[in-house]
Order: sequence, then C-alpha cells, then structure tokens
Amino acid sequence: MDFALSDEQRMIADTAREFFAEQATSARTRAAMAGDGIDRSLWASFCGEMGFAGVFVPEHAGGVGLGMIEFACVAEAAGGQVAAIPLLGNAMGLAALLADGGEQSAGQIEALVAGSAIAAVATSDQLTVSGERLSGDAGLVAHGAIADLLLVIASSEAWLVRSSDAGVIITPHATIDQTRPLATVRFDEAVATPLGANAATAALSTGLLCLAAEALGGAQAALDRTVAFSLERRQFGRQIGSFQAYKHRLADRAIEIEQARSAVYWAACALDSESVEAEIALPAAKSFCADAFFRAAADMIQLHGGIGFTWEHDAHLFFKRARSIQTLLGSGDLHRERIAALVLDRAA
Amino acid sequence: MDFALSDEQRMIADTAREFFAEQATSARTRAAMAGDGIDRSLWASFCGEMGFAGVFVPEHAGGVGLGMIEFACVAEAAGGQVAAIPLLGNAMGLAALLADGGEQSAGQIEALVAGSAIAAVATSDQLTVSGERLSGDAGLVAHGAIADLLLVIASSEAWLVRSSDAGVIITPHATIDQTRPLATVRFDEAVATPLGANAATAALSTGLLCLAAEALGGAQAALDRTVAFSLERRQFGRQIGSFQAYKHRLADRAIEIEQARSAVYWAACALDSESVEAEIALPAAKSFCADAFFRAAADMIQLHGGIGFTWEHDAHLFFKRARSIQTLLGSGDLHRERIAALVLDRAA
Amino acid sequence: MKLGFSPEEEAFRAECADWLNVQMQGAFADIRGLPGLTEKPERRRDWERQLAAHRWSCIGWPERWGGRDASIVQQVIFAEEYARAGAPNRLNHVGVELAGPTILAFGTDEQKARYLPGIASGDAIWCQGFSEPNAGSDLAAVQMRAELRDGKWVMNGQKIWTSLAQFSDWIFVIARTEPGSVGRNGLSFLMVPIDQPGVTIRPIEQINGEAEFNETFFDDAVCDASDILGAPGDGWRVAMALLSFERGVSTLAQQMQFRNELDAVIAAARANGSASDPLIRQRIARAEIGLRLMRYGALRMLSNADRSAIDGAALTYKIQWASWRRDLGELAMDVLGQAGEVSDADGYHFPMLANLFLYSRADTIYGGTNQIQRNIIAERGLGLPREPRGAA
Amino acid sequence: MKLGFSPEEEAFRAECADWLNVQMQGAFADIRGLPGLTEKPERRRDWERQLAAHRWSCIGWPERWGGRDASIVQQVIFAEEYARAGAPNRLNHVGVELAGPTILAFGTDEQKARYLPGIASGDAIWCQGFSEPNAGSDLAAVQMRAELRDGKWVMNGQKIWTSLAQFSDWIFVIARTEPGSVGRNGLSFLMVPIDQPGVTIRPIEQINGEAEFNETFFDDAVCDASDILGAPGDGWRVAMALLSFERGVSTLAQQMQFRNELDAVIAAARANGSASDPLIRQRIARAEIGLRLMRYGALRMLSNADRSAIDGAALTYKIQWASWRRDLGELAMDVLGQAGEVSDADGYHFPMLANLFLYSRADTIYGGTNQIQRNIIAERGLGLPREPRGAA
Repeated sequence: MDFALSDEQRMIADTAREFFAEQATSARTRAAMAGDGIDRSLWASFCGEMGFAGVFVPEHAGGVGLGMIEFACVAEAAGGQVAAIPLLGNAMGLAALLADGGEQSAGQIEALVAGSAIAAVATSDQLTVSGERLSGDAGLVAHGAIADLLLVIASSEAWLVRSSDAGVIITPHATIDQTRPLATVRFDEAVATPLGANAATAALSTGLLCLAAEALGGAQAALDRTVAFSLERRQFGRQIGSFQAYKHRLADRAIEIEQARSAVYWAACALDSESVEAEIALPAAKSFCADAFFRAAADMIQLHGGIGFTWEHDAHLFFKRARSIQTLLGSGDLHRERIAALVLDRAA
Repeated sequence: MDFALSDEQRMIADTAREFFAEQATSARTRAAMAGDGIDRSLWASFCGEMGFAGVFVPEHAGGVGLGMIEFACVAEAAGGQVAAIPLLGNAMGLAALLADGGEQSAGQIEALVAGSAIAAVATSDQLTVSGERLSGDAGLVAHGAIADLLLVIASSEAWLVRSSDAGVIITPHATIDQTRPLATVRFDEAVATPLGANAATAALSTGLLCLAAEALGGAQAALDRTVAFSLERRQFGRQIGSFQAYKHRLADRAIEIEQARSAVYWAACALDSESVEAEIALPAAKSFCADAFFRAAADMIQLHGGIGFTWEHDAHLFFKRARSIQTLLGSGDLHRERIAALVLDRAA
Repeated sequence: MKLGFSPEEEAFRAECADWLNVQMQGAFADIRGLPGLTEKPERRRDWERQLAAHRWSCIGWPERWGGRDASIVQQVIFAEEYARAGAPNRLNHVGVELAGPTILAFGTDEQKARYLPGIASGDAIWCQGFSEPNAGSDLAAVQMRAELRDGKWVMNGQKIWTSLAQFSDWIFVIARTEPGSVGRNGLSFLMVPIDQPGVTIRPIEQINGEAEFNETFFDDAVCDASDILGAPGDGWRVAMALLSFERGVSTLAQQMQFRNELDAVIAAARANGSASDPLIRQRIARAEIGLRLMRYGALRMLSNADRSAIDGAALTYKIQWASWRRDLGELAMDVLGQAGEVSDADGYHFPMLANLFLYSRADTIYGGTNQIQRNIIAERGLGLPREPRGAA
Repeated sequence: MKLGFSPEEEAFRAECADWLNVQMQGAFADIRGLPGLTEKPERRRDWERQLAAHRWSCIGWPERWGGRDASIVQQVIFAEEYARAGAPNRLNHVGVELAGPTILAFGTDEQKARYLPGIASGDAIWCQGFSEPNAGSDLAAVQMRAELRDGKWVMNGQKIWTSLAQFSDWIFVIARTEPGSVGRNGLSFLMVPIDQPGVTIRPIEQINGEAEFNETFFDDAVCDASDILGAPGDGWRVAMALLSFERGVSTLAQQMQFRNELDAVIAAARANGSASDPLIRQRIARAEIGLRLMRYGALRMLSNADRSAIDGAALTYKIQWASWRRDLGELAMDVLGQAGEVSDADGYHFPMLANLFLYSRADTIYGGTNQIQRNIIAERGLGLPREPRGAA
C-alpha cells in the first residue's frame, strides 16, 4: 500500500508537462482547430522523440513497458494544454491490440506506437455483422476523419477496420470541440478483423482512464490560469483574487480537483493491479473528473469576465474540451447508474 | 392583470405578521413542542379574535369571505414564526367541506372556523372501503393525535371520520418537527362520511398552497434573522456580514425567496381565478418553496456557526419545519414529475 | 392582485396582434422569426421604421414624442404579442428602452427635440458605451477622457462590449471630463455620433463564433458641447438612472424567446426519447418552473407602483434569467447528447440549442456578472456592508 | 503507487484482527458497535485500558512511551481493523491523536514523563479548549486570561464546544498570558487538570437532543507553572502544529463509520423500494464515489512523505468529509421519506440515520466551518490574498 507517485513517475509527469507546455501552444492548437483537429508535428514528437504513445506497451512489443499510472500522467499533461492529438483512439486501439495479443496485431501495435498510423474508436449498437463484414451506423467518432484504423466496439466485442476500405463512409462535421472533431462513420459491408475476447473491455477501460486523466489535467490548468489571472487583474481597486466570493469558488474547484486526482490514481492503480475495484473506479473516475473539469472550465470563463467568452482567449478551448469529455464514452448519468447497479442491485 | 398586493391584502398580511410575532414567541412554541405540538391559546386567538381560520370561508358560511391570496398571507405569517398550530389540517378540512357544500357540512365548517374542532388530514392508498366504513393504514398524519376530525383522502376521493370513533386507532410518535407532530392512524371499520366530488382536489390544492406559503414565510424569517445576526456578530475583527462569501450566500437565498414569493402569489391567484394554470402552479409553488426554505434554514444554522446547531437557538425549529414541509403532501421530486408529465407527455 | 386581463386590455391585445400579424405574414414575412441581431440589418431597419410609421415603435413614451402613453399592462401586452407574432429583436432596443427614457428624464426640451424623433422614427440606432477594458463592471474606474475645446467635446479612450455598434448611429458614453478626478466624481454622460473619423469599431469574436460585441476606439472623436445629459460631472447619476430602465417591459419579450428555447429543448427530448429519462424530466420541470417564476417575478416588478423603493423582484431579475439560461444550455446539451456537438454548417456555426449553450456563458457576465449582482442584492437588498475598495 | 498490501502487512492485519475480534466477541461484547461517544463511559474506559495493557492504545507513538513505532501503513491497517471489529469510538481520541503527538513534538523530557504515560495507559482522558464564545473559529481572538501567580498559572475565562469535557481528566487550552496582547501574540498553550473547583462544565444540548459538547468555565482555575507547552507566548505556533495532527490515520477509522452509515442508507433504499428510483440511484452512486475518493484522498495525504509541504489532499479533507456527511444525511431522509421523521423512543431521540441528518449540520461547522476551510484552501493552497482583518 503506497499512494504517492514514485520518483520515476514524478519524472515522467514532469517531462510530459514540460513537453506539452512547450509544444502544444495556443497558436499551434488553434492552427490545428482551423484544420482537421490534429497538430501532426506535435503528434510526431509525442510518438517519436518522446515515445509517449508506447508508455504502457510492453518492451517486447516495442513500447516503454510501464503501466497505467504513467499513462495517466501523460494523458493528464496532454489535457492540461488541450493538446490537439488523437490520444484517446491511440490508447484505446493499443489496449485492444495488446489484449488481443494475436500475431496480426504486432505490426499494428508498432504502427500505433510509432505514430505512423492513427486510430479512432467507434462504439455503436446499431451494427450488423455478416461473416467478417460490418454494416450500419457506427455513430460519431472522435478524430474519425483522420484515422487510418477504426477500432469498433459493439456489445462487448471488438473489431478492427481500415478506414481506407471501400465499405467505410466517413463524414466529418464542424464540432464544438475543434481539438477533437467528430465524424459520422457508416459501414457498408466493411471488412472487419475481430479481436480477442478481452479487447473491448481493455479498450474501454483505457479510454475511460484516458478521459479522466485528461480532464484532471484540464481542470488543474483551468484553475491555475484563473488563479494567475486573479492575481494580476484589478477591479474596484483590488486584485480580483482578493474577493472572497472569488476565493471560495476557486477553493471549491480545488477541492474537486483533489478528489479528481485521487480518482485518476485509484483507477490507474486498479487497472495496473487488475483489481475488481476497477469496475467501480473507472466509471467513478470518468464521471467525476469530467464534471470537475466542466465546472473548472465554466468558472474559468466566468471569473475572467468579458474576456473569458471571447474567441481570442483560451478559456473556451478548455470549456469545449470539458464538454466533449463529458459525452465521450457515455454520460456521467450513465456511469453513475452503472455504479448504482453494482452497489444496489447485487445480492445483499 | 395586476400583480401587486392590494392595500387591503397588505393590511391583512401586516396584521397576521404582527399577531404571530407577538403571540407565537419562541418560549410559547417550545412549550408546545414539549407537549402535544399545539399552542392552544394561540390557536384560540387565531380562530377567535383574529378570525383567520375563516379567511377564505364565505361570509354566509360564517367566514371573512376573502380569497386564497389573503389565506396565503396568513399562512406565510404563521410560517415566519414556525407557529405550533394545526393550520394545514384546518385549511384543508375547510376547503373540502366548502367544496362538498352539503347540508351536513355547515356545522363542521362553523366548528373549524371557530376553532372548536381541530382537523387533520390523512392521505393514503392503503385503505379499503366497505359501505361507509374505512379500514386499513392511513399513514402518518400531522397533528393527528390532537385532531377531532380526520379528513381522509384516497384516490381523489374524500371522507370525513371522527377521531373519537371506535374504529380509529391513533399512535403518536416523537417527530423531528415537534411543531407538527406526526401520528400513525389506522382504521378498523371506522364510520366515514363521503364528501362531494371536488372535495379531495380542493383540499389538496389548499394544502399545497398552505405549505408553500408557510415555507415562504419561514424562508424569509430565516434569512432576516441571519442577516440581523451577521450585522451584530463580529469575527476576525469584522462584522461577519461583511464577508463576501457570507453576503453571496445570503444573496442566493434572497434570489430564491423572491422566486418563492412569485410562486406563492401565482398559485394563489390561479386558485382564486380557477385558472387551469393551478395544475402547474401548485406543484411548482410547493416544491420550489419547500426547497428554498430548506436551504434558507440550513444556511441559518451554518452561518450562525456553533450556536446555530444548539437546541437553545431557534435555527433548528426552522430547519426541522422546512424538512417536514418537504415531505408533507409529497416530495419535491414527485411534484416536479407531475409538472414534467404535464409538459412532456401531453399531446404536442 | 389578479391574473388575466380586462375586456379593454383584451381588445388592445387584439389590436396589437392584428396589426403585427398582418406585417409579419405580409411585407415582413422574410424576417419573421429571425434569431439574434446580426443578420439582415437593413430589413430590420425597414421594419423598425414601419413600426414607427404606425406609432408602435415606443408606445410607452409620451404622445408628444411619438409614443402612445401606454400603461404598463398595455406595454406588457404589446411585448407579448410582438414576440408571439415572430417579429424580430429590435436593433434599437438601446435607443427606445434606455437612451429614450433617460433623455426624457434628464434632457432639456432642446435635447428631447434633437434626439427623440430619430429614435422614435427608427432612423437613429443607439448603442451603449459604458465598459472599458480596465474597468469591466466597475463604472467608477472609467478612464476615457473628454475635454471641451472650441465648443466641442473631444474624446480619447476606448470602450468595450459595445453591442451592435456596427449598426448604430449614436453611442452614449461615460467619460472623465474633470482631469485628475477619481471614482464616481468628474464623469459625464455624452452622446456621440458614430459616423466620424475619430470613432473606430472592431468586432470581438465570441466563444460561439459570432461577433455581437465590439471594441470602440475614440481618437479625438467629437460631439457638440450640448451633447451632454445633465451637467458635467453628473455622469454617474445619469448612468445609474439609465441602468434602472434596463428592467422594463422588454424583459417580457425576452421571456417569449426563452419560452421558444425551452420548447425547443422539450421537442428535442420528445424526439430522441430522453423525455422518458427521469433525470431529464426533473430538470425540464425545474426549467419550466424557473421560466414561470421569471414571468411572475417580472409582473411583480412591473406592478410595483413605487419604482424607487428597493424591489427584491427587480434586484434579483438579472441573475435569475442569466442563470436560468445558462442551466437551460447545459440541459439542452444533455438532452441532445453527442449529436448536439456537431453541425453541418460551413465554418463554426451551430444550431440554436448548441449556440445557446455556448452563448449563455456570456449571459452571466455582461451587464454585471452574477458576482456583481450578488453584491448588489446583498448590499442594496439585504443591507449588508459594502465591499471595501482597494487603493486605486 | 500501488493498491494492496505486502505479505508482512497482511500478517500484521491478521494479528490486529485476531486480537480485536477476541476482545469484541468476548469480554467487551457489550460495547461492540456502540455508536457515538456518550453512552457507557465507564466501559469505554475499561476498554481503553485494555488496549493499553496490550500496547494497542497508541501504536504510532515511540516504544519508549507505550507505542509500537508503527508505520503509517500499519496504523492504517489497525484503524481499519479496529472499526471492522466493531470496537467503539475512543474517548481519548484527543489525548492519543492530538495532545500526545504535540507533547512529543514540543514537550521537555520531564513533560513527556508527566503526561504521556497517562494517555498511553488510558488513565488520563484529554479534551480540547480552543474555541470561545466570542472567538468562534478565530483563535487569534482568544480572550481567556492566565497569569503566573505563586508558581501556578491562574486562569479566568470561558471555553466552548469542548467535546467530552464531562469525561475528561485534562483539558489543554489557549490562553492570553501577556496582558494587553492582541491577535496571535501573547498566547500560551496550557494543560489543565479538570477535577478542581475552578473548572465548571455545562453541557450544550444540540439540534438532535444529545449533548456531546460543553461550555467550560474557568474561575481562578489553576495548573502548575510547568504545565505549559513551548514558551509563554508560543501558544499560536503550538496550536497550529496540534491542528495539523488532526488529519492522521484516525480519519480512516472515521471512514469505516461513514461506510456503515452509507450501507445503512443502501439497505433502507433496498428495503423500501426507493433503490429503484433513478434519482435516488444517482445520489447513492455519488455518495459511493465520494466515500471512495475520501479513502484514496486520505491515503494520498498519509503517503505524502513531506508532511510539511502544502498538501492539497490534506487541506481539502475536512470540508470533503463534512460536506459528504451532510449530503448523506439529506439523502438518507429522502430515502426514508416521511417515515424517517418519526421515532418511538421516549423523548427526542432518533434512529441512526435521522440522527445523522440532524447532527451532520454540526459537521460543517465545528473544527473550522466550511467557510473557514475554503479561506484556508484559497490562501494556503492557491496563494490568493488573505482576508483583511477589521479593526478589533
């Protein structure tokens, strides 16, 4: 039992934070937002020099060989800069392929670790399977328009589909969160490779942890920036951070962020130790962190006053990312209902 | 269209407020709490000298001949002092008897207006009717242990039962809100007089308005007393009311109380004008005002600090009354669900 | 206190409705139901001139100045029927509801003659220049300077959040006319023509991709020496009076828009099945209750004969509607789910409910943040001590 | 960072559990699961002496003073097993968890020898005297006076909210020992025997009808000149250090109680059918999440090697649990419905959940109100400016 980051984990977290602070600047993110929602050069460095894409991939499979705590530290840092990268699909795709463990996965794992292929994830219960072909509406897919590989999760089964396949129809949309644009994906007898039995669960668990950690990073950054602003900005002849209503509101955010941090580490530990607690820790972490982020980002706008709702200021990037994290992989209500089912409905 | 109190209505409100402020003192209320939950002398004055029990009873039936606005003003004043009186049962009983309009009602109306009989209300769907006899569990009844007459409402029908009847079994309980103690009422072939078709609806409408108005008065009083305390009490070398967190919290209560006031007047007007709006105004007023009162009373405790949770201070009287208003005649969730059904489920 | 309207009032309602419906189903059908304020400004101007031509542009004003001396109830009725007919939001809201009443209250006869006819006729659109980048909600921190030179006020400085400046002919500003003055003293209320070289307007793009607000720069901008309301140094008092007109009957027209927004949420919930989700049902019920209570709160505020008294309904109105609309935006997105986050428009433009979700974050900020509103409620409504000012 | 325990830790857990279960199913079965702190004080004393006799009374203390030099993880394990076995809340919580560690940190060897053995053995129960009627949460406003006279500190004044004073042998107080001093200066930390004519205790009845707190009056009460921790005038510093011990491993034992309370709510919901209400289900899920996050927050706080650093988990812990428990009380009542509002006890005594609903209103007040906690988090955690003090 030990619930502090190790020195090595702290170092990884610091490195990731510095990397994103330096590279994922507002200007670069905004350029990606105006384009297809990915900062390709950032993603190349992330996968290449930094090797972050393979953080939880075993060394024999070409990765760094660490665990979910370290992955969470990286995702937290990415969230702190609202980085425009396809991290969610990458991590979920890798988790699915690692769980599958088949021979055909090795090459794809390598491509995802290296960043030479981009993965995105569709979850849908509207699909029909016939042979190894999928048809139907796969719903809205984050970074779907730039993906090379589509991980498809339906009814706890997982398939892999190449987006270049003739049976894949992808329609991009203007999306509120431009750092993670959504595209509608439809299949018309698309060729699909089925993955092993645990692939869907592994991908979803990793995805929930990824979103929770990103939300934690985003919430902390929104708070930090608002605190900094409140110490600079004066109104009524005072630093606005000296007003108690302002202080208490930020204190409430800080309380939630501390809880969010406990949630992310708990969920990551539970995955690393393959504990049954994961079945409650993951929905808890995802729903709690997403809401904490949303409130922190909403307060970031509110407490910046007029400048806070302009396009020019970064507050809206956090706010929109927080909203997209709330809906991705299921709403807070849905995840809380899952927890309620575990707590209330199992035999007494 | 006019949405201000008339001079006459204002005068009634002022008179009622002065009456309760003078008579329903903390000492007298606490004496009633230690007994059976009624200040009999207060109730006698309320019905007698003041004539308040008959405020909405037509003159030909021995009342004052005014309407629901005036009744709401009186109930609001009673709530402002957490008066230990059986107002709810009295008003509901009178509304039912007036709606019934039968010959046999006249004497009972007279008794309730005069205060020579006390009414309490049971609502239950656990009763069986056989001939004109009721059997079964009538649930928890406010002021049930001191009632002479029981108005029984089940599945939109209404009956009158004398509590002295051999088939009536009443068990009083220690109750969180000692100003409105609950008793379990059971019937074993109790003789019941059926009332006319509109009696149940009239009684329930009047009951919801009564509770909403009491809650409004209670919330306003809780706020006023907390404001007064915050101007007297000093901490950290300042009036505690000068702390912005304190100010904003009280401002939030003031905002809700203004909405609660609109809700009570809206509901009263809707009843007076027999508008269909009543079907949404009454559940809206009851649920909104009860919650506003609960928060005002909870803040009264919180913002008084240590003294606020002592028995000696009156804050707990407000808090407990607020809680009992939340549950009486159905929870807030229930009333909001009724509104949702009206808004969402009727044909588009 | 009563709900419902008298036969005379119902007759007036029918008159309003008839005229408005003829317009909106005839010559102005092309702008019926037009949302926001930025589309089709020329047609909006035509429409506002048409209102004026039939004496419907400022019915609460005295007849002498183009109004109808309409009672509060009549104004309520007109506002409701205006919204019901689908008539578009008024470009000249600021002129009719804020500048006009303030000029009526503080202007000389000459000033009334100079400004009011243009407002009444729809020829002069007005906008408001109070906020500054370093002042925000704090009017006493205004820095824009004005000095009297050769019979003209010469102005230098910057205003921000001037909505609709790009369509306006006049802007009223608070400027510091006593050099070296601080706080509430030394401010004046000036009325300035916008179409001059000294005034530059720069739109501010918002969170939702639209640009309703502007920065307005004054570089040796001028107005006549007589374009001042009240005496030099009276600016604070005039500005406070003006702000008190903000809670007029137009709030009821605004509520008709809120009603449309809530109805759109309800329709979306019914369409996608979330209407059967008990959690959504509770929130829709709360929204419904909140909107109804706003209506009766506004009616209480308008029925209050003694408008000078501290009126709880009026003090709490801004934060009520702003918070309600912010919550409605969040509810709308939860009803829509992920599908609410996408649009098939070119560029960054979203349908009504998603746009509401984004734009409503501004509602709790402009015109006094929720925090400022709570200060005002606590200090003016509850009598709690004022916030101490720091050293400037 | 890891969940789970090592084999050595599991062995220690088994040792704790075995011993505790033997006690609680044997000689002390009569006080197993006893709630609160006020019932059966004599049997509680017996139990705490039994703990001491087997060196379980203060395992985190040095062996020299009756402890086991137990690691944090061992303390966590013991606290969990203690609660799991149904062992009752400790009368001498304040002595073992607050007074002891503070004496270990600030006491001379003579002082350690004078006070620690009594605490370790269970013979000396301690309580805390910080709050005063006119000081509340503001320790710097303490007015109680103490002066040195003939080798004794002579004290006059009043303390309030002294929990369990009625069962205690010693009270530590903050008193003003420099006449005329103000604020944090001139305060001293004194340790005072309670059984003397100068000390009077009056119970304070609370909202739930019980009386866990007291007023304590000092009228020429005395203690020895040496019954002072730190130097005269050092009281503020000693008190602050003491308060930092409040967030020790005993928080985990407290969480086992919270677990029982939440389980009771879950059981009630299952029993009366409200477990099928989606609104209740969401709130129970939130409560479950909140409790789990409290656990991992406490473990983060305890795992933080550098206890002197500003630690977000520690700073936010009090308001987290107090708010959680207040919300749980409201949830419990909504689960129970009207049936939760009655009791068949004589007098004003309510079952566990209703009592929780009432008593939890105190949780957000004592030990620093939620408002004070937010000040501390904003100022010490976020570095925002301190609240200005008014003129005293």
